[in-house]
Order: sequence, then C-alpha cells, then structure tokens
Amino acid sequence: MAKELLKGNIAMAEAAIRAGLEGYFGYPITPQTELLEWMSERMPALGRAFLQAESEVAAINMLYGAACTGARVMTSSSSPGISLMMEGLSYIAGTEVPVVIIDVVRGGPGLGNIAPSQGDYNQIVHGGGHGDYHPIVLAPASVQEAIDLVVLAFDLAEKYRTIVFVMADGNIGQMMEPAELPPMRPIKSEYPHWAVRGAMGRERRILSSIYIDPKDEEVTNYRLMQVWNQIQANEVRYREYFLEDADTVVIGFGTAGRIALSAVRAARAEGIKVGLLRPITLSPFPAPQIENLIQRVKGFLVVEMNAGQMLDDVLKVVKGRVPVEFYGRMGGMVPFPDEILAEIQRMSREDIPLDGDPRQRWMKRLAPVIHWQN
Amino acid sequence: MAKELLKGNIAMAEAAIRAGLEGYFGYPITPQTELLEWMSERMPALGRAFLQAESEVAAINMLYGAACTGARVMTSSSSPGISLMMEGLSYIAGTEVPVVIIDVVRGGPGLGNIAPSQGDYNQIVHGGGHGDYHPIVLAPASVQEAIDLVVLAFDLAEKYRTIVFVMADGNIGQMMEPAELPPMRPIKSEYPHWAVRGAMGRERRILSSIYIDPKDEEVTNYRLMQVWNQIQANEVRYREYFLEDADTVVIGFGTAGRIALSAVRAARAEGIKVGLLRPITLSPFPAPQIENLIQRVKGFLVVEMNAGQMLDDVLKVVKGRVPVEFYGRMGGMVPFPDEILAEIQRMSREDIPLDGDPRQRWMKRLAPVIHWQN
Amino acid sequence: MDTTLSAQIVYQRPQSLTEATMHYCPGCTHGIAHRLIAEVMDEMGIRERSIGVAPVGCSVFAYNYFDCDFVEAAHGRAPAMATGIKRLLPDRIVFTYQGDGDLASIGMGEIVHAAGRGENISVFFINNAIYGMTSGQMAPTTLPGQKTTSSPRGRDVETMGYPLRMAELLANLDGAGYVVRRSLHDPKNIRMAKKAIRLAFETQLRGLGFSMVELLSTCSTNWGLSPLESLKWLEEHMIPYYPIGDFKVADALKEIKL
Amino acid sequence: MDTTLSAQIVYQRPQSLTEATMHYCPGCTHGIAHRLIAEVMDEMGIRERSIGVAPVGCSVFAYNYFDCDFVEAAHGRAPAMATGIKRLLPDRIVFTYQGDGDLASIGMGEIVHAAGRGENISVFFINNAIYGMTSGQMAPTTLPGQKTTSSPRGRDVETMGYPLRMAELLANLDGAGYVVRRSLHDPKNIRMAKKAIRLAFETQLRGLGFSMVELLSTCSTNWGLSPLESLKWLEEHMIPYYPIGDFKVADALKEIKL
Amino acid sequence: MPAKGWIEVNEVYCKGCELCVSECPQHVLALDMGRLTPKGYHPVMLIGDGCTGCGICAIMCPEAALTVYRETPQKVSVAA
Amino acid sequence: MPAKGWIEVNEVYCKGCELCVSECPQHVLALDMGRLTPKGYHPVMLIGDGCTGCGICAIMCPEAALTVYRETPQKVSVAA
Amino acid sequence: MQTEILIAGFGGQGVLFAGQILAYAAMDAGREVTWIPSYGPEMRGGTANCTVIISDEEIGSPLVLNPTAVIALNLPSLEKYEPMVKPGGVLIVNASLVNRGPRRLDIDNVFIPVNEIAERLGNRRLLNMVAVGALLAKLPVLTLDQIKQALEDHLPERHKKFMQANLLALQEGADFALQAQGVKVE
Amino acid sequence: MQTEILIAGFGGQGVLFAGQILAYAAMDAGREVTWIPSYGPEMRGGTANCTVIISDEEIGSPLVLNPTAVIALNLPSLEKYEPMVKPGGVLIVNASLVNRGPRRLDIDNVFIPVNEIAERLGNRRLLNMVAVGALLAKLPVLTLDQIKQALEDHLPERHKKFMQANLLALQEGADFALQAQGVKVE
Ligand SMILES: Cc1ncc(C[n+]2csc(CCOP(=O)(O)OP(=O)(O)O)c2C)c(N)n1
Ligand SMILES: Cc1ncc(C[n+]2csc(CCOP(=O)(O)OP(=O)(O)O)c2C)c(N)n1
Ligand code: SF4
Ligand code: SF4
Ligand code: SF4
Ligand code: SF4
Ligand code: SF4
Ligand code: SF4
Ligand SMILES: [Mg+2]
Ligand SMILES: [Mg+2]
Repeated sequence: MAKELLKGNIAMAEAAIRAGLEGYFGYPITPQTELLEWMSERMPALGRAFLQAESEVAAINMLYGAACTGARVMTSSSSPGISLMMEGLSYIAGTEVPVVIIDVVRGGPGLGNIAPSQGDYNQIVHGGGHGDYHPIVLAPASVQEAIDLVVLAFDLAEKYRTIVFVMADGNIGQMMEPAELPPMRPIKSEYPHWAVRGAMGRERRILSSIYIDPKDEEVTNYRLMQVWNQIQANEVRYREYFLEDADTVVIGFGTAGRIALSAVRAARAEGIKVGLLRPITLSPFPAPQIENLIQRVKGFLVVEMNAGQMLDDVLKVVKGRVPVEFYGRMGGMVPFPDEILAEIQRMSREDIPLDGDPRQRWMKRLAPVIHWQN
Repeated sequence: MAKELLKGNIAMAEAAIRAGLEGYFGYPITPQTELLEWMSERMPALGRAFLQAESEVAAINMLYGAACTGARVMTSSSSPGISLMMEGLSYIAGTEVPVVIIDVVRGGPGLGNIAPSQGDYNQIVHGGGHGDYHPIVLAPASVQEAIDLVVLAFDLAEKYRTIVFVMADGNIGQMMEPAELPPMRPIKSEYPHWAVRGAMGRERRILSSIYIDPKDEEVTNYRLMQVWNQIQANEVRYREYFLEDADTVVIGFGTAGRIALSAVRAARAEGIKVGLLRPITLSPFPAPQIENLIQRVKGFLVVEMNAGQMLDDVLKVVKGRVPVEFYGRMGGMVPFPDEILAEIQRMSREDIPLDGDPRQRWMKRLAPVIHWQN
Repeated sequence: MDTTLSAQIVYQRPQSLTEATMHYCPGCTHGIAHRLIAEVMDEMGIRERSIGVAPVGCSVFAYNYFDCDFVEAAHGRAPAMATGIKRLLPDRIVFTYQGDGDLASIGMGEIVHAAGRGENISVFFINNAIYGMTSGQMAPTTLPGQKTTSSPRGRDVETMGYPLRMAELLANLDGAGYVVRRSLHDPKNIRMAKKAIRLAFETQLRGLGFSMVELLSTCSTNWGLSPLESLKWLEEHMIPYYPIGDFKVADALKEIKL
Repeated sequence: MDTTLSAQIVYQRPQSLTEATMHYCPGCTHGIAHRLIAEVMDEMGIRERSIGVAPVGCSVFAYNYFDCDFVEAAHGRAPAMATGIKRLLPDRIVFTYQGDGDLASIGMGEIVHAAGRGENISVFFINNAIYGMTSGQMAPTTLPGQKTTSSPRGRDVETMGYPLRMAELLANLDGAGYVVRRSLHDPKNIRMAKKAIRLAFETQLRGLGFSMVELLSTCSTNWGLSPLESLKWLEEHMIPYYPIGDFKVADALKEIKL
Repeated sequence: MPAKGWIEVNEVYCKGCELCVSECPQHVLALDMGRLTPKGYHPVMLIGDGCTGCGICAIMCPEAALTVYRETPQKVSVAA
Repeated sequence: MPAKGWIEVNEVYCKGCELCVSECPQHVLALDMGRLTPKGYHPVMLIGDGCTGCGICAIMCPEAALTVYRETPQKVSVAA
Repeated sequence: MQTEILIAGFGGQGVLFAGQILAYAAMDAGREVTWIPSYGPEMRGGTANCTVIISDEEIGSPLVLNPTAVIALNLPSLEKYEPMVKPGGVLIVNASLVNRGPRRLDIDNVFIPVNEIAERLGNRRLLNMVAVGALLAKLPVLTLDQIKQALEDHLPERHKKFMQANLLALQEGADFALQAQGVKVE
Repeated sequence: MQTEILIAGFGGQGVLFAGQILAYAAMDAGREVTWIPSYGPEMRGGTANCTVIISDEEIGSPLVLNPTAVIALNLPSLEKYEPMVKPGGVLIVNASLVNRGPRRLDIDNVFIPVNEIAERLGNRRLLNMVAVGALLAKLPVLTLDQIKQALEDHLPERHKKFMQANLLALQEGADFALQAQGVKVE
C-alpha cells in the first residue's frame, strides 16, 4: 500500500479498524477527538459497534463489557479522561480481559491545557487504579510507529489477556506524516475459551474481578505477576540510534525521543559521541538494554515532557553506577532540539557528579529558562 | 483526656472533627464506612457540613469546591472509590487547594475483596491522576497514630496547599485499641488570602487548574516541584525500633510494619540483630534515613501487603549497595509475624545476593505458601 | 374411562437457578426477585442466550445463582457494561440486576443514559430504600424520616434531599420502552412482578428499547425488623411513596397477553 | 418650569462583567447569556456575594468575564463543586454555568442529584445541541438527524439514542424549586430569559431549592451557519423539540412580580 | 372436595424466614423448632393436613426451597 | 415625535456578528466594511438617523459592546 | 506476657461483642489491648471472628497464627481454628452445634453446649457470654469481676436490661468449664 | 537538507490548509515531511499556526526554534515569529494586517497585502495561497507546479470549484514576491 499523509489520531483509528476492531467506545476530548470522529464515520459503515459514551467512566465500563465478549475492542482519551477510567481499568485488570486504550496525553495536572505532554507516564506505567497490576504501555514517536503499535497492541492484549496502552502525546495525535496503513484484517471468527457470549450448549461462564477470599485474590495477583514476568521477558521494545560508539546516551520516548534525535544528530555533526535509546515499551521498561549500556557509557541524559517520571525508572536501573542527567519541559511545553543539544554539549564538557539528584540539578538549570521567580 | 477503646475508622473521624473539620463529603464503602457514619452523626450535631455524596466522583468534586472556600475539609474512601477520585485529585493538585483524604485500603485489583491491603501505594504515592504532582501520604500503624496523623494531615495540607492522604489499611480502620483523642480545636476564624468566599469589598478571586498557555502551566508545575522539595526537606517522618546495633533492617509501613515489629521482637529474642524502620510518611519517602543505614547494615527486608510497591522506592535509594529482600502478601492477605520471622531468620543464615531481583526471589518462595500451580 | 389420582408438580425450583444456596439474609426478597427472573428465563427458553450483569450491592454474587453467562460490574456501571455487551452481541438477551445505591446513586449517569439511548437491555432494579451490603446507609430511595446508619436522626429532606422515584424519572425518556414498578411483599404483587419481568424481556426481544422493572424489596437486616415485619413495612411505608404502576409501556407491548 | 432634552443611558455594559473581551465566536449566544446573568447580578446587587462555577466547554473561561469570585470545575462536575461551596457558605449565592455536554452527558449524575437534593444553587444550562469547545461532536441534546462530527450521517436515534430534555427531566424531582426553559434567539425571548435568571437567583435567595434555567443557544461555528442563520435554525429546529416553558415553579415564587 | 397437595422442603436452601408460613392460606406450615439445617436455621415443615397444593408458599419463598405437588384427577382409559 | 436616540459601539468588544443589525427596528445599523477592529472584525455603526434608543440592539449583543442613549424631555425648573 | 484470643462463629452469635468485652476489661485493667474483627468477606450469612490480644507491652501484630485460646462457636470455626491453638492453649467449643469430640491432646478442650445453656437462661443471645465465662475459667487472663465491670460500663444502654442475665451466663459458662471432665479425644 | 516552514495567523485564514498543501506536495515529491499544528490553546477566537518540515532523511523534531521560513498572516504572528527566522531565511508578511515594516536585515522579507490581492481575485479565503505563492518564489523547496498538483489531488471535493482561483492566487503571490523590492528595514 502506498504512503498517505495521515494525521496521527486518524491513523491510529484506522489502524485499529484494520486490525479487526469490533467495538469502540469513547468520549470526545482534545487532543484525541479526531480519533473518535473517525470511528464514528467508519465503524457504523463497516457494521461494527461505535458508541459515543456519556462519559469516560461509562466508556471504560462499556469497553469492559465489550471485552468480556472476547471481541477486539478499544477506547481512547486524553489525560483527565484517562484519570476517570482508573476504577474501570483496575476492574479490567482484575478480570483479565484484553483491551486497548489510546491516551493522547496533554498538559496537566487538572484541566491544564491541551498541549502535548508526557505527564501521564506515572499514572499509566506505575499508578492509576488500585491494586497490583501492570499494563503494557507502548509509546510511538511517529505516525507510522503509532499505526504499527496500535496493531501490535491488540495482539499483545489478547496474548496476555491484559490492558495495553498506546501512550501518545498531543504531537503524535495532531501531526501529519506520510505513513502506510496495514491491510484490512478480517474480524475474528473464533472467540477465546473465557468469553462470555451466552451459555449456548456449554457450561455458563462468569467474568468477575471479585475474589472474596483473600487467598484466591492472592493467587490471582500471583498469576498476574507471572504473566507480567513473561511480558517483561518477551516484549521489551526500543530503538537505538548511534549507540555503537556512543559514550553518552540520551534516553527519551515518543515526541521527546524524536526531538532528542534531532539534537543527537546535531551533536554528532559537532563530533560528540552521543547516541539515543528510545524506549518503545515504557512498560515493560527496557531495563536490560540500559543495564548493558552502563558497562560502556560515561553517562545518560534522560529527556521527557514531564518532571522526570521515566527518570526514576532509569535511576532504578543505573543504581548510581554512571552519572545521569535530566532535561524535561513540563505542563505542555515541548523542548526544542537546541535545548537538548545544549545539554549534550554541556555533558561532553563538564564532569557530571555520580551522586546528587539529577532532578534538583535540572530544576536549577531550568529556573532561568522559565523565568522562575520565587 | 483518658484513653478510650476506639475503632480506627471512628477514631480518625473524631480526630478530624476535633482538628476543626468544617466539611465532610463521602460515599459509603467497606472497610471505611464507619468513618462516614460517625460523621453523619457528629457533623450535623455540631452545625458543620456533612453530605453523603451520590458517588466518589461527586464526593471529590464537592470536596474540591469546599476546599476552595479555604475551609478544613475532608473525604474518605477505600481503593475503588479512591480510583474514581483521580481526576478530581489532579484538579485539586493543579489548583493548589488543601484537602485531606483517608484511604482505608482493601484487596484488589478490581472489586477484589474488603480485606486489608496496601495495594494503593502506587496509585497514591506515584500515580493516580494525570500530570506531575505529589501528595503527602501518611501511613498510621495504630489507632493512636491514626488519630495523630489525621490531625497533622490538616496542618500539613494547609501549610503547603497540598493534598494529604492518610493511607490506612482495612486493619487500621477496623481495629479497636485504647487511644486518646485530641482536645476539640475551634473552627478557624480566618481564611487564607486565596479563598473564594465572595468578593465582598475586595478584588474577585479565581481558583482554577487551567493554565492554557503551556508556559504558565510549566511555571505552575515548577512551583509544585518547589513546594515538594520543601516538603521532602521538612516533613519526612518515620519510626525506628532496635536500629542502634541492627545489621539487618526490616522496612514496613502501617499494619505490615507493626506485624514486622512482632517478628523483629521474636528474632531479637533469638539473638538476631535485626531492627525495624517504619516509614510514617510514604511520601515524602524516608530516603535519607535509609541512605544512612546503608553505611552500616548487612541488608534490608521490605515487608508489604502488596507485590512490592514500596520495594521499588527502597531499591531506588539502596542502589544495589546492600542486599534487599522482599516479603509481601497480596490481595487482602495479611502476613503473620511467623512468616516475617522466618524471613529474618533466613537472612541471618543465608548470604543474600547483591544483584538479581528481590521480587523474583520472593515469588519463588511464595509459590509453595500460596499453593501456586502453574 | 376411569379417573385416578396422580401427583403433579405445581412448583419446582427453576432450571435457570444454579444449585448454590444464596447468601442473602433469611427472608430477603432479593431471593424472590432472583427466583422470578429465573422462572421467566425458563418459560421463555432464553437461559442459553442470556447474559447477566451483576452489580455491587448485596446481589454482588448474583452470578453464582443464575445458570447463565454473567459478568460482574463496577458499582453503578452495570448499564454501561451491559451496553458494551449488547452492542457487540445484539441478539443476546442482556440484563442488569441492580440495587438502589448502585442504580440510583453512583450509577445515575449510566442508567439515565442507557434509558435515553433506548439501549435494548433489561434492568431489574431492587429498591429496598437502603444500602444493604454496606450495612444500612441511606440510599437515594430512603424515605423521608427513615433512620439509617448515615441518617441516624432520620432522612432530613432539607439537607439530604428527596427520595428519587426512578421509574417515574426514566419513564420520561424517549428511549424507554417499558418502565414499571412492582413489589415483592405478597403473592399477588409477586405474580404481577413476574409478569413485568416477562414483559421487560419481551421488550428487549422485540427491540423496543430500554426496559426496567423496579421491584420494591425488603432489607430486614438493616431495617431492624423481622422478615415478616419487613413485608408489612414495605407495604405500609414504601408503596405510598413508590406507587405500583406502569409508567411507560410501548404500544407494541400492549397487545401481549400473558 | 421648562422642558429640555437630556441624554439618558438606556443600556450600558453591566458592572458585573469584567473588561475582558470574550473569546466566543462572533454572534455566539453564550455572550448573551453572560450578559444577562451579569445584568441580573447588578440589579439584585449580589455580585459581591456570588460565587460562580465555570464548566468545561466553550464557557470554560467564564471566570474571566464575571466580576465575582469564581472557581473552575472538572467537566460535568460543576454541580458537585457548587454543592461543596454552598454547604460551606450557605449564605452566598452559588451558581453554575454549564453546556449540554457538561451538564447532560458527563455530568448527568451530578445534576440529577443536585436537583434531587434540592441543593440551593442556581444552574444556567446552555443548550446548543452540540459540543462547541471540542469542535462539534454530538451532544445528548443534538436533534434527531442532526449532523455533527461524531454523527456524520446525522443522529440516528436507534443507535445514538434520543435527545434528552433536561428541564423536563429535572422538573420531576421533588428538590427542584424552579426549572424553566428559555431561548436566546430574539429580543422577546432574551427578555424572558433574563426574568428567568432573576427568578432562579430569587429561588436560591429564598432557600426554595434547586433552580435551573435552560437556555437554548446557538453555535454558528459548529452548526456551519452564520450567526443570523443560527438564530433562525434555533427557532425553527430546536424550539419544536425543546419547548419554551416553566416546568417547575415553587409556589412561593409565583407571587414575585418582575 | 378440595384439591389435595403437599410440599417438599429442601433444607439445604430453607432459612426459616417464615414468609411461606404467614402466607399459606391453609395455615399448615410452621418452623420445625426441633431441627436445625446445616446453616443453623429451623426449617419449615407441613404441620397438618389441608395443603391444597396451591403453591402460594413457593411464590413467597426467597430461596426456591419448596417443591409443591398436587394430586390431580386423571382420566385413565381402562384397557379393553 | 419619535424619541431620539443613538448608540455607542465599543470596538474593543464588537465582533461584527450582525445580531444587532438584523433586529434593529429602525434599520439604522450596519457593519462598517471600511474598518477593522483590533481583533480583525468589521464593527457595527449607525448608518442613518432614526435611532429611537429603544435598546433592542443592546439586548441582542453577545459582547455587551453597545451603549444606548436616548434624549428625554426633562422638566427643568428655571431658577428664580 | 501476651495472650491472644480468637473467637469465631456465625454472624449473629455475638462473636464481635464477646471480643470487645474482653478488650474493654483488659483496657480498664491497664493492659495493652487490640481487638480486630475479620470483617467477613461475605457480610450476609457468613462467618465472623475476632482476635483480642492482651499484652503488657506495645502490641505488634494484631493477628497471630497460633493464638493462646480459641472459642469456636460452630463447626466450620472449629475445623478451621482447632489446629491453630498454641500448644498448651485453650479451646472452647460450642457443643450445641458441633457433633464431634476434640482432636488435640496438647491443649485444654472445653466442649460446652452454649446454645442450650443460653436458651435455658431464657435468651439465645447470651451464648457468647456463656462461652466467655468458660474461657476465663480456663485462661485466667482477666477475672470474671473485671468482665462484669466492663459489661456494666460498656453494655449499650438498650441492653442494660439484660445485665443480670449476662452475668448469670458468664457464671454458668465458668461453672461448666470448671466442672467439665477432660473430654475424650476422638 | 531540511527546510522548516512556519505559517501563523488568525484562525480562519487558512493557515493549517496552507501547511498541508506544502506537506502533500513534499510527500508526492518523495521527500520526508511532517506537518504539525499548534492546535491552539483557545480554540475560539485564537491564533493558529503550523510547522511543515521537509527533509531528505527521517525527521527528528517536528518543531524547531528557528525555522527556515515564516509566513506571518497577522501582526501578533509577525511580532512573535519574526525574531525566530533562521538567519538567511525567508519572512512572508501579510501587509494587509500589518502596519509596519520589516526589522531584520539578515533575512529575505516580503511584505505582501494578501487580503487585498485575494479580495481582488474575488475571494478573501484565497489569501493563504497568495502567501504560499510568495513563499515559494523566495524559497524554492517545492515548485509551483508541485503545489498545483497537490491542490488538484487533495483539495476537498466541495472546494474543487475554486481550483482555478487557487492557482491564480499562487501565481499572484509568486509574482508579487519576485517583483517586490527589498523592503526597507525600520
Ligand atoms: C466505587 C464503589 N463505591 C462504593 C462501594 C461500596 N458499596 C458496595 S455495595 C454499596 C451499596 C449497595 O446498596 P444497593 O445498591 O442499594 O444494594 P443492596 O445491597 O441494598 O441490595 C456500596 C456503597 C463500592 N464497592 N465501590
Ligand atoms: C473528563 C473530560 N472529558 C472530556 C473533556 C473534553 N471536553 C471539553 S469541553 C467538552 C464538551 C463541551 O460541550 P458543552 O458542554 O456542550 O459546551 P459548549 O462548548 O457546547 O458550550 C468536552 C467533551 C474534558 N475536558 N474532560
Ligand atoms: S442486608 Fe438486606 S438486602 Fe442484603 S441480603 Fe440482608 S436483608 Fe437482603
Ligand atoms: S464554538 Fe459554538 S458555542 Fe463555542 S464559542 Fe463558538 S459559536 Fe459559541
Ligand atoms: S401449597 Fe398452598 S396450602 Fe400447601 S403449604 Fe403451600 S401455601 Fe399452604
Ligand atoms: S419461605 Fe422458603 S426459606 Fe422461608 S421458611 Fe419458607 S421454605 Fe424456608
Ligand atoms: S437603539 Fe434601537 S433603534 Fe437605535 S440602533 Fe439600537 S435597535 Fe436600532
Ligand atoms: S451584536 Fe454586538 S458584537 Fe454583534 S455586531 Fe452588533 S455590536 Fe457588534
Ligand atoms: Mg439497596
Ligand atoms: Mg454544547
């Protein structure tokens, strides 16, 4: 198929449709609304289920019900809407039904603004609903990657009976790029052994997140952890740029990662030996890859569009063995390549301390940039 | 005042009232319902605002409104109800108004059960709502401490214009112990300079979490980070037991912490040099205290009623310098002191590896305990 | 020709109930509601294509008692979950079973919108004027003056609001095909309730939109009465406030004779 | 005595509006609604003790335009936030300003319960049959057949449900003191709307419970019409579906003459 | 001659709530105070003749614990 | 004699939406196509005599951009 | 010294209140104490139990694997907790609802028909006090007088009329336990 | 080689579409391209801008601090982006809405009254194409023919009737830019 100039939101919607999406439930919110709008046009035309829910709370619970039928289903939203889904998410995790959720992240906290952000990292990767569970989180950095990851998301969700998030930011949702859509897959014809579709000629089935005896809940938690171990072992995805001889490695995902790529190229042009590790799965986190790099690099620069949420995961892996620096813009601000280039240049010049808190050092450097007055 | 035999939930409610609570909004959920019920009796009798909201979503937004008046206000709930509050929480954080929230945690994910758990650690401490913000999280281990921390919570919330959580588990809420309530404080008579109470003879005031220009949102995020730095510097609280000569230190909070205390005592009786660090503030985390211990201990044992959520915070501090072991029970299971004692004994016998993942090791040890069949 | 006497079964436990003993308190009319739904499922022969959605409330374990596929919803969200199922499987019979806290308090948004959308699902709404499962707090349907553990001096309508009449409220919506109120306090009313349950399913089968049967029910445990006293209390106190009646009956249903 | 001519101000910008220019599209009747509320605040002299609650929707920045204290709610939760404020400050005038997506979609639970509780707040509900702020998706009040960006072939009531008549729905509740619908499409209706706004505030002042004025409003941008065409469209299409009228007027209000 | 009927109580289910007792038009039901079910309840029992097999007890029973039988006259064609 | 009136347009606010234009009973309003406001709109203006100061334009104006004046006969007591 | 008492039975048997009365008495006696219920997974038709710990120092875990004493008011509770009693501990069993004998030799077993005794005293609800009386006869962590005082101070007002009956029940339970012969292990 | 073009103006001036047409043309020419709008904070009555990057290799950042070229269709956009243009770059300014001259010596300034030209062509909405024409005259990253082709391929069906007018607008813009004298810096 030829490349088309596609807007991220629409590309993700169409990719899901072509991956065999059978039901979509969502609620409008900038900057992901075009995704829902596309669904409203395409899904009914294909005879598939589309519903604009009355709220994100309703949407996630419709999704939950739809997922219980074993069908390929999805919702999408943006930060405040995702927050409203936390209870439902925890139920879905506890019931072990597969769903795909796209979060086109915007600036927060609160109503904040609609500018691109990565401030939902923690709520999706580490927190969110109550109880112990781990969704898979995929972070595209281009429209093409967004398409590919949406398709992958469904396969992973079903393989592990888990929640898969595609965490894009406003930029990915709003940007147009040439990209190729996958061919249309047929709707599935067989449904899993656990699917609730009416007890026609078989024993009834129950899908529930209740394990009223803590012993049973503990076993369930353990099972979730086991699955998570498998996911960690098998599903880490990332991309490397210029890592062969790099002595400094930038780590950034999504839009921050691709902005970093511009900076890395510029730095390379100046002869600085810098590379880029762009995590594609934020969860499972590419910890082994970072571990490997520790042996041979002088330091890391973590770049995010938040106050250093992934930074903590990097620090956990690095364990103080090599210096880590951080550069983030918050609340909907997007760093320019020049800012990251300046950081790379600084790291190539200065000795970065092993101890101390990279976040505190960053806050000092950021203060003049944002004209901070105490 | 003399000690009374008080149930945790009721003690926390009455403590809040005596701390000058002006408004309570909540929704029933086990195992915190007695708290709401106590409020329903006492608050109207005192001429203060009590309302059983139609849902947790409504409760948190009522709380948000009430907090905007500058009054001392509070809600309480348990895990699934807290999940429903995530959007509201993020708004409150973004608007910088003080609120106190009590979470009496139960087993999850999903509906799970109503047994005591610490599975909300991540959602409260690390994740939850969208965007960058940090609530203060206090974790009582007894009815008396629950009382004291509820009172403290209001003072901290107002001092830093922040969200303060009291994260108890079902045990703390349901347990009765002799405890002393504080004297009744008068309702406050002066309201802060930002409070929205009608523009009588002054400029109008606006309270909002909107910073539509990302530049302004970034400055707001920065301000939140600055406040958080102060909180980290000033408000870490914890309790130590037998640490003077300990070569192994158990780290556990809330009920897990006090169960660990029994185990530590039993181990001490056997001559094992073990101590206990019980974090009282989970956020800010007692990282400096752990850092200090690293110099002189042989290893840590983290004990939780979850799959190792605080464990990650401990690992981040320890940075692989001394071995860390983990023991957790999940999904509403509560460890018995004997189980933790066995872990302490094992650590005093065996050499614990520095590398490897304590969570993986624990999962292996736990499998037979829970009769895990793959 | 001669006449002999032979034993005939007048009533037996419906097939659509499982063998599990229910966890309800003795005399709790949740059990009657379950029985009636199961009986209707038997009579209509729809057990194998029915999917139930259990609420959070005393009937949280409803899925253990019906011999059909079931899912368990989050508190109040059963109509949303049922919507998700029905949209994917339009030819299945999808029903929710919800209490008054579940449906009328936390789940208000979902139930109004399900009705407004004319979602082709059937809702069985157990109104016992209290939160049973969490031990007796005020529900949106708690009567004025009624004492509960969260309205210890009785529900004061000035501060705690007025009881909500859900059947009347939802019947207003264009998407509603069948919305009635029945009671479970005596044999006559129970028979009427069963017919209504039948009609609700018929509404769904015929694609006539949203159907709901509100069932007045007892909670002797939290009302602090015996099971028998509870039936009386229901009759004397609830029915005057919550009149039995048909609030919306789609024209196409009117000709059905049961 | 002699007669001279002197200039008299017939109309001027109300004091209760700030000097900010509004961000609404040209001809958007959100502006008229703002103006009317401000005029009533002036006339009643309540600006200094009023607290407004802004929604999420095109009127998200309402707080910039009223010269009184304001807070900004989460999408749909303005009634809950207003409740929190009113409960703490019962002698202040607390009002929300909400769109149809905000009030009738995501905020359904909160508005029904605020009305059911008889919460002493005033709600100004701008029904423009569409989601303005997010560029024109279907609202719960979108008319059957109406094209929006999320109902591109027109609202199909079979799958997308029926438009909700919120004034009628809420008027049903015992807690409602004053619930009416007005329109903003011509001078006569605008005058009536202003009186209704006045009465809503009077309801609150007198402690008569929940008050709501539903205001039919235009969205020329997302309807794809000029501002003038939009007024016509409102009159011709919305009013037949959403009749102007008084759906609940507490007895104590009936004697008020404006 | 009134119809003759009888009931069977499944004691696994019966919780002794007495809803059936109070509604039986023939007043032939009572709790068996001498027995406890496995769940610890006194089960209901027939305490006399006169059951008509009307089924009202079963209509009231929240536990579906009752089976109701009735003797019905049946035409039997005597074989030739 | 019809009342005489006039209006003032605050061009900071006026967005040229024409709602006032269409409702003016005297048809004395029109957009000034020769001018643009700072926001880029053509503001409204009085295009002739006949304004009665009825205020209807102001009632329609979503921007509260209009001030309406009317000349009223006033009894002036001539000083002694 | 720390004493742990677990009381278990059906909901409605007064399990929780029995524990609370022990806790009140212990508090009034100046001891450290915790009372903790298993606020049962099934609130309806389920089982109930609570643990009371009485100690001379700050109490760590409010739950223990092997309590000093167990009161089992029905068969499921007996099956579940009999094996848990600390060697040398005490087991009080409601013989009214249990149709088997004891199984452990290393503990002090009292099989006492608390239902019958209570019904004989005129009120089935007294069965919990009968059991407490029996317990304290075997485990003298508190005196009957301390319990009586606790009842006087903490019995809800509306139950005060049953005060005398409660005291009688305690005494009957204690008397039974003291007279009971060592029960034969199955 | 990478070229970055930022187009800014009021909502309604066709800013986003102008950028898209450049992006389509670039894609059809086989180049890498990204188009990204600032999906404005204020959706109503606000400003709009978009950035188009055309490159020969995988594009990193879709946003740049210093674009190669800026089209400023109103005064606020000019004030904001004029200082950003990369030295040696191009600045196209809508002189119809800007009543001042250029301020930078190190870039190629074209002040062109796009409103007037568009109105002269009979449709105010053509102003964006006039500006694009002017841009390409100064920054030959794409040919006018490529733009024309892109218009033919991607102009929404209902706008096809304006095809000719669009082409004319492009040409007028280009002609103006080519004829324009170096404008005097203030
Ligand atoms: C989000 C959430 N909030 C609160 C609860 C606690 N909860 C469980 S059931 C219930 C109310 C049940 O009352 P009702 O729906 O009337 O059912 P009933 O028990 O009376 O049949 C509540 C508040 C919960 N499980 N989840
Ligand atoms: C939780 C959440 N969901 C969705 C949104 C996105 N959103 C903002 S305004 C709006 C709808 C506004 O429509 P309406 O209330 O009718 O107001 P209008 O703009 O038409 O005046 C939506 C869906 C949001 N901000 N928050
Ligand atoms: S608590 Fe009430 S509603 Fe629940 S089972 Fe018991 S009687 Fe029924
Ligand atoms: S989008 Fe519609 S509702 Fe919003 S300001 Fe414009 S015209 Fe008004
Ligand atoms: S069948 Fe009728 S007569 Fe017989 S026991 Fe039941 S209710 Fe009584
Ligand atoms: S109604 Fe059913 S449960 Fe109740 S006593 Fe009769 S048979 Fe037993
Ligand atoms: S005041 Fe009346 S007559 Fe004068 S311009 Fe306005 S509408 Fe027209
Ligand atoms: S109604 Fe107001 S904004 Fe519209 S043209 Fe008239 S004066 Fe201008
Ligand atoms: Mg109920
Ligand atoms: Mg709207």
